[in-house]
Amino acid sequence: MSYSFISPRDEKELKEEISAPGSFTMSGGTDLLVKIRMGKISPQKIVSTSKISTLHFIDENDDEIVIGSTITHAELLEYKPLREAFPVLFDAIYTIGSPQIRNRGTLVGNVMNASPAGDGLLALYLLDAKIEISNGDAVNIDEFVVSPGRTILPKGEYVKSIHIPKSKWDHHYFEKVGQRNSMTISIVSIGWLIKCGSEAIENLRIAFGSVAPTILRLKDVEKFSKGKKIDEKFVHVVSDMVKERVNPIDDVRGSAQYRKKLCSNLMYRMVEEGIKC
Amino acid sequence: MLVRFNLNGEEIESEVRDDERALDFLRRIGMKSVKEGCGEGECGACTIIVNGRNVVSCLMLAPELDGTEVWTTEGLSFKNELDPIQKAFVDEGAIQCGFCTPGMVMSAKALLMKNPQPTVEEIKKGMEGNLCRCTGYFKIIEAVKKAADEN
Amino acid sequence: MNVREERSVATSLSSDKNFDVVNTSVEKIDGYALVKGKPVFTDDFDVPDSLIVKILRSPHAHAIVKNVDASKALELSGVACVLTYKDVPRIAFTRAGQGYPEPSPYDTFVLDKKVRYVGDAVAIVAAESEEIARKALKLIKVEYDVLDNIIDYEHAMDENAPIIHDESEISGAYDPKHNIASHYEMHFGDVDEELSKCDVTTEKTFYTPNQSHAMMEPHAAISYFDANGRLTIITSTQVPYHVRRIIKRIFGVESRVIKPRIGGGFGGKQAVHVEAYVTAVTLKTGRPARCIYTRKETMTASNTRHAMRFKIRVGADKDANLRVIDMQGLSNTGAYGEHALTTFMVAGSKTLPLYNKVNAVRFMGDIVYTNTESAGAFRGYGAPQGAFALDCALDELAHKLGMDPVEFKLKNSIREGETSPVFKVMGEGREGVEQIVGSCKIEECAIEGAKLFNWHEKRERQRIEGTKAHGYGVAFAMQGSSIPAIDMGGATIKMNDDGTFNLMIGATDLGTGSDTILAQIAAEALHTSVGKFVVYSSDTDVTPFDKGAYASSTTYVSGNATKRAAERMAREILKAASEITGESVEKLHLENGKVISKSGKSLTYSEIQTQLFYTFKQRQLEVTESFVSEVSPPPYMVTFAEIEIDLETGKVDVMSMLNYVDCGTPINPLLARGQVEGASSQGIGMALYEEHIFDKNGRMVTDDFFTYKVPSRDDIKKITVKFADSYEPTGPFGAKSVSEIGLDTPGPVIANAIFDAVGIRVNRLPIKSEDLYFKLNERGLTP
Amino acid sequence: MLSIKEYLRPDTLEEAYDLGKMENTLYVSGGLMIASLKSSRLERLVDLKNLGMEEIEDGKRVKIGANVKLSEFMTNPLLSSLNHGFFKKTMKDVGSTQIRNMATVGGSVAFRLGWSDVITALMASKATVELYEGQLNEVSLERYVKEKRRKEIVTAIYIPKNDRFLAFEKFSKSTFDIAMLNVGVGMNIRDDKMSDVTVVVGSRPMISGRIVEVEKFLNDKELSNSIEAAAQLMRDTIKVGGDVRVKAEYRKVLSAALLKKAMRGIGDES
Amino acid sequence: MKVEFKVNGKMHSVNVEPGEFLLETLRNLGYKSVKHGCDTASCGACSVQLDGKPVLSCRTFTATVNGHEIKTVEGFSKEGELSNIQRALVEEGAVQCGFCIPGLVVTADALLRENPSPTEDEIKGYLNGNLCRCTGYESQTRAILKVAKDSRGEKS
Repeated sequence: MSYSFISPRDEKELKEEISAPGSFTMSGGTDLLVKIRMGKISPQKIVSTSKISTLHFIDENDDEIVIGSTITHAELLEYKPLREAFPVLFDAIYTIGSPQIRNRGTLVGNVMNASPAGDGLLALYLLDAKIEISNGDAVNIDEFVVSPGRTILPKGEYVKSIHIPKSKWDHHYFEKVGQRNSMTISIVSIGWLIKCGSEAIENLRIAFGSVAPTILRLKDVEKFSKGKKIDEKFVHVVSDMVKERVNPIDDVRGSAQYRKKLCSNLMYRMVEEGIKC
Repeated sequence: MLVRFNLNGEEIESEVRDDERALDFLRRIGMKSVKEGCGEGECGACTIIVNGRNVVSCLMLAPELDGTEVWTTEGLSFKNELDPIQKAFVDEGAIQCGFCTPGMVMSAKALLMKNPQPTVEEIKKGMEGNLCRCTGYFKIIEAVKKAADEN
Repeated sequence: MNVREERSVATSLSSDKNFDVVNTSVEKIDGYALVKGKPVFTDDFDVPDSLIVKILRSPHAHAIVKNVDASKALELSGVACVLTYKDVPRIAFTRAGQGYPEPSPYDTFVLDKKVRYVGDAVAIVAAESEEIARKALKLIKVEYDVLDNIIDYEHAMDENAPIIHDESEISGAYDPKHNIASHYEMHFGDVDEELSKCDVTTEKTFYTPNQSHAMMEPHAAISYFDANGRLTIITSTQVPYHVRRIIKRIFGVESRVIKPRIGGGFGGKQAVHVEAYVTAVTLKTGRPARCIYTRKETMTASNTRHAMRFKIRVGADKDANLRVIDMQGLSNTGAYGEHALTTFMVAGSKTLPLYNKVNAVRFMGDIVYTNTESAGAFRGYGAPQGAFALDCALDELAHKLGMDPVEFKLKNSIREGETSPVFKVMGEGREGVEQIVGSCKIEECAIEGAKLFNWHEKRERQRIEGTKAHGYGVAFAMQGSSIPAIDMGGATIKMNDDGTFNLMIGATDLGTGSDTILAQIAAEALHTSVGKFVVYSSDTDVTPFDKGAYASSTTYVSGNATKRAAERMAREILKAASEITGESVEKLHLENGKVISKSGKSLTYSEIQTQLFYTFKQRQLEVTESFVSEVSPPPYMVTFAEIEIDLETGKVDVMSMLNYVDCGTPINPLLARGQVEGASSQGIGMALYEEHIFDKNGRMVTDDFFTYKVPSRDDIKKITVKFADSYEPTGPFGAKSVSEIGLDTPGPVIANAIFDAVGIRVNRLPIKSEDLYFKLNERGLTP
Repeated sequence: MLSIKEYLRPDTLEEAYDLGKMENTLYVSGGLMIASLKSSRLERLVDLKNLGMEEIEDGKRVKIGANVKLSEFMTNPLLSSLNHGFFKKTMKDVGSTQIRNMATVGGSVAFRLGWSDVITALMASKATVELYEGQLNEVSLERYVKEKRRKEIVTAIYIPKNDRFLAFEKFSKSTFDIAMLNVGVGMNIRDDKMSDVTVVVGSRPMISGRIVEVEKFLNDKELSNSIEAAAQLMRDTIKVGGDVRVKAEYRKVLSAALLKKAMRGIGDES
Repeated sequence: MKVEFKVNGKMHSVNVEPGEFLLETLRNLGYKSVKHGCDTASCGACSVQLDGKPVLSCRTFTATVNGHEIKTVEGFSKEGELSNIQRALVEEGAVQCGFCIPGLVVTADALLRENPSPTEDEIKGYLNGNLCRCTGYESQTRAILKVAKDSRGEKS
């Protein structure tokens, strides 16, 4: 476990450093260092982005909020416009780790980690976020993340920022089911966004964490829901749909069967939350 | 590599290894209040305050300390005079074995710096990254509350 | 086999006493650590984050500190604090570590606005490093109002002499306005009348110098708040409990005092020296503070022996009966009255009872302040000073009577079963105690010693041959064993299930080997071996109280306390064994680490304690006992010496010295012998080499080992030690003290031998070859 | 620790000499004396150790490199046998084992200490000093200690190889002490008749020097019957001073006494 | 300045001040057996062996030991086992306070290597620079004589 550490001052230098073989980019380090410790990766070089001022920003305009790659969870939580624009993202981040982790970890780190259980990631799926890559590409989040721990980020490139388009929603929901309240990785997480029409759902987005190799957006459920009224019957139907579509595995945190049951049960939160749509 | 930073109010300049954790380095230079409990950011015993925020020093590399302002529990008390948080921990019986206490104190300190009058819920949330196996947390919450009340 | 348990052949068993462990030369229990150079001394302890403490010292012998400007020093990066008299409590105290209430005057402050000798403390500097601290010292500007001084103690009481202690807070001093720290007088009988009736008298004035202890380890202390905020002081001290008490008096703070191994003390560490300075810094900064004196500080700013002058008059009748002793003394206590009265009294109380057949005795004098380094306790504690005058005077009297001095001194000296009124009249700082001498083998010492030394044969020899003269001298001495009715020692013994015992003692081993001999005493009483004892000494928070290492008391007082504790432990073991086995205590006895019953059963100590821990009437066997003596049984010693004088230069060499000692049972003959050899060597130093020279401003010129010559290996020719077959009934297994007495005789025995060689009565120590040469020259004895 | 700025270890004599010319600079050979200097002005030490100067060369005279340790006088077969074993015997009285293992012959000479035993003994043997002052020069030890020079580097000592008898006497308070006075005597002696006499007295407290009057008096006389008169002459003519350790008058006594001892020693030996 | 040297067989590479003495360096490195007893090269408590010869570490510039070998008393005994001279010193009661002992051990060891059968006078002469204030030297001399005798096979 011996590696060198470098903290470039600008993006040019960053780019040079990360193209070297064996180099790993670190933003918060909260996951990377654990992985090194567990022997999952053996970097020759760690390149920290933390001192690059051009990556440390949050921009807001009428259409979107752009989050620079070194912005920590804690900074996001303290950024009022984010809470107003994307409460579901706020709620998701709020459950991440602990103050200590949130003070170090970044949303981009969460994306790069590409964990099926990524709480922030789930919110980004719901919000149709785009990842801006250093080569100029902007990629939808669900295309950016490929599988656990893997993204399409080309070698030698880095994530500059996350773009989250603004959109209006009447209801938002995030919940993670874990073994305990704090410092936990979800057994299953769920999030949705609902826009109500006059009598029925105008638009719905729904996503689950920890039930598939990546965050799972259930687009057909979303389509199905359009124009439906939220009531017991509706929930009964979609919970069955959900059960069929999620594809969890057995692991130390929970069995596949349990997870499936959880997912369908969590749909009843829509009724419990008293959403009238 | 050489790092320069402010530790407990004093400018420090020291040679560190690239792959040394901040936890190991701080202990090496005598900050024994910084405890290793788990080594993976789970327990918070190694909590320190960096630039006003509490972080776990086990998930931070020593070179990253460069240019920062760091506080450990050693920096909180002068002579035998305790910081109000430390005093509250003692008064409220929030210390049993004491191993988690330095990390607890630093998290409480960071919390109160940001939020001088936290609610009980906010205290719980603020302290959620610090495990304690002895107390059941009640006295710790009370201690932080007391320190906040005396602020 | 454990080497520590090896029995030495060099033992001299008392005929009627059958010892197993006592009276054998077991190896010193700390010997291995010391010979390996393990980090066991104060300076070897690294306390992280320590500030380095240095003391700014006065360049003037007597001055008012008008102003201390430390601003420049404080600007220096790394300087934590500079303390002056304004920053420390103004509490008068005495540095002397003695019993309480202290007989020494309260005339000292941690820092004062007046300095009273060159080296007196002016400011305390604490910095991050030694180098910064030294730089800071140089940056402190002190304005002094220089006063007239007194360097020569014979002028301390002159009219118009400057007053050294004019502060209002002083207490306990006799007449400070006349620079008299203390005064003492006693007499019985009428000395003038007795003198007038004597057929032979002699009168002479004798001087002894202010010798330096020159222990190899300089003074050192480290203080810090422990994790719980308790002030902890690691210090090279002989008196941890007195240090704790005095620190509390000065600063009002409770503390724990830990004594690690001590690199020699000889009385020099029977006082608070460094402890107050580090404490002041730790209290001020909250940080650990360490102060290691330089050799120069150890020489100039700690303690010396009290220089004394005695005008002595002695007289005898024509039958060689000594009838009268009159000693009028003057003692130099230096700038502060540490041990002022007590050392002076010991000059009488530990010499006069030796000649108990006199009709009249007077002992009186003043102890005066001067602007020199404070005197203090030093091995012998006044007795060497008194003995030099008394023994030399008696030697001269014997000469006048035409009598062999061995015969004359022996004829008039005390015997077993006798007493001396002096015992009762003179104690230490107050009245003494009556005592009948329970053991005194001075006859064996003198008669057998003379044989061994070939005294009579040697006295027949030609004294002057060519450029060399040879002389043969004898000196008699006594000392005491503890300060009776004042000093207490304690011992705690705890039995463990692995068969070991913890022996916890406040007694302070400063190289003497007391940890070892106390373990021997405990092992003897508990019928086991020294190797079974794990000894802890001394830690005021852990070990029971003990007065400390001084006054020849450890073997006797702490030894008796240990013996009592061990004997009680033995009873506890028997009781427990009786409960376990169901056999009555009367049928059980201890043998070789076991309880053995008459029925043949046996239980080891380990088995007993294991049962007591886990299965049977559960408890740990632990006892604490203490001891305070009602008497102070004197050891006795007769020393014979052969000296050679180079008539061309006046140089004196001690060719051989025989010490015949009655110290009761030597608990450890090898270590006891080491005590006598070491004391003799220090006495030779005092007699021949060790001299302090002051310049006219009172600065000590001989402030290092380069200029202050303690004897080196080649200077010590031959020292032989013999122990008399003696048993002190009140001592632990018959023991008395042995540590100090060896220093009482070298001065007089060398002076007496010089007289024997060339007929010149030297009356001043050290004997300088220069002075002796010119005396020889006057008498036409130089070639 | 000495607060100095630089410790330099030059490899050549020229380099060392150039460095030595800098302000507040001293040469180090054994280092014993330097360490006790308390000068706050000292900034730089120039170590002469890398310059070699450790040779002991036999010839008409014996060359002893300046960096040769005093202990070599006791162990080196050549040095310890010179002048009937004189140096072996004498060096026993100088310092201690440790000090002799550290002190160099060059340093002992270059420091020109008043109480130097080494200078007295070497002077009695009529040693000369080789110096580097931009070039190599050689002067007698007597002249060397008298003359003020600056920044010279002592490179070697030459001891003439001859059959002279030498004796050294030192008087000190204790055995591990500097001399109150020391005396070195050297001479040729044949049938009790003395010639080529050197008489050196050091630690007066002034530095060692020859006592020419006594030397003149002794030349061509018989040793056994000249001792007393020489001693008397010594006492009468020698210039001594007093200091805190000893008065001038006693130094005179010592000069006579030590001369007698030295002469008796030579008498016994020859 | 950087200096490299061996202590008891272990290589050390340290940065030292130009005016630093070996005594300070060794104690900083943890060789606490090396004692500071005086400031005047008078007591011998700081003696160490430099390339086998006893010298005073208080007067040796650390800069000069570059490439040399030092031995302190820490290098004399394995755990639980003493060298002959150490054993003899304990057996003869030559260790009182013990402060001078480390310096004495390294010096006596050198003596016995140079001269395995020293006389009493030779011992005194060789060790004259090692002051001891406790023992009066007699026991220390006895210990060295004993080692010499034992090494000649004359068991005492």
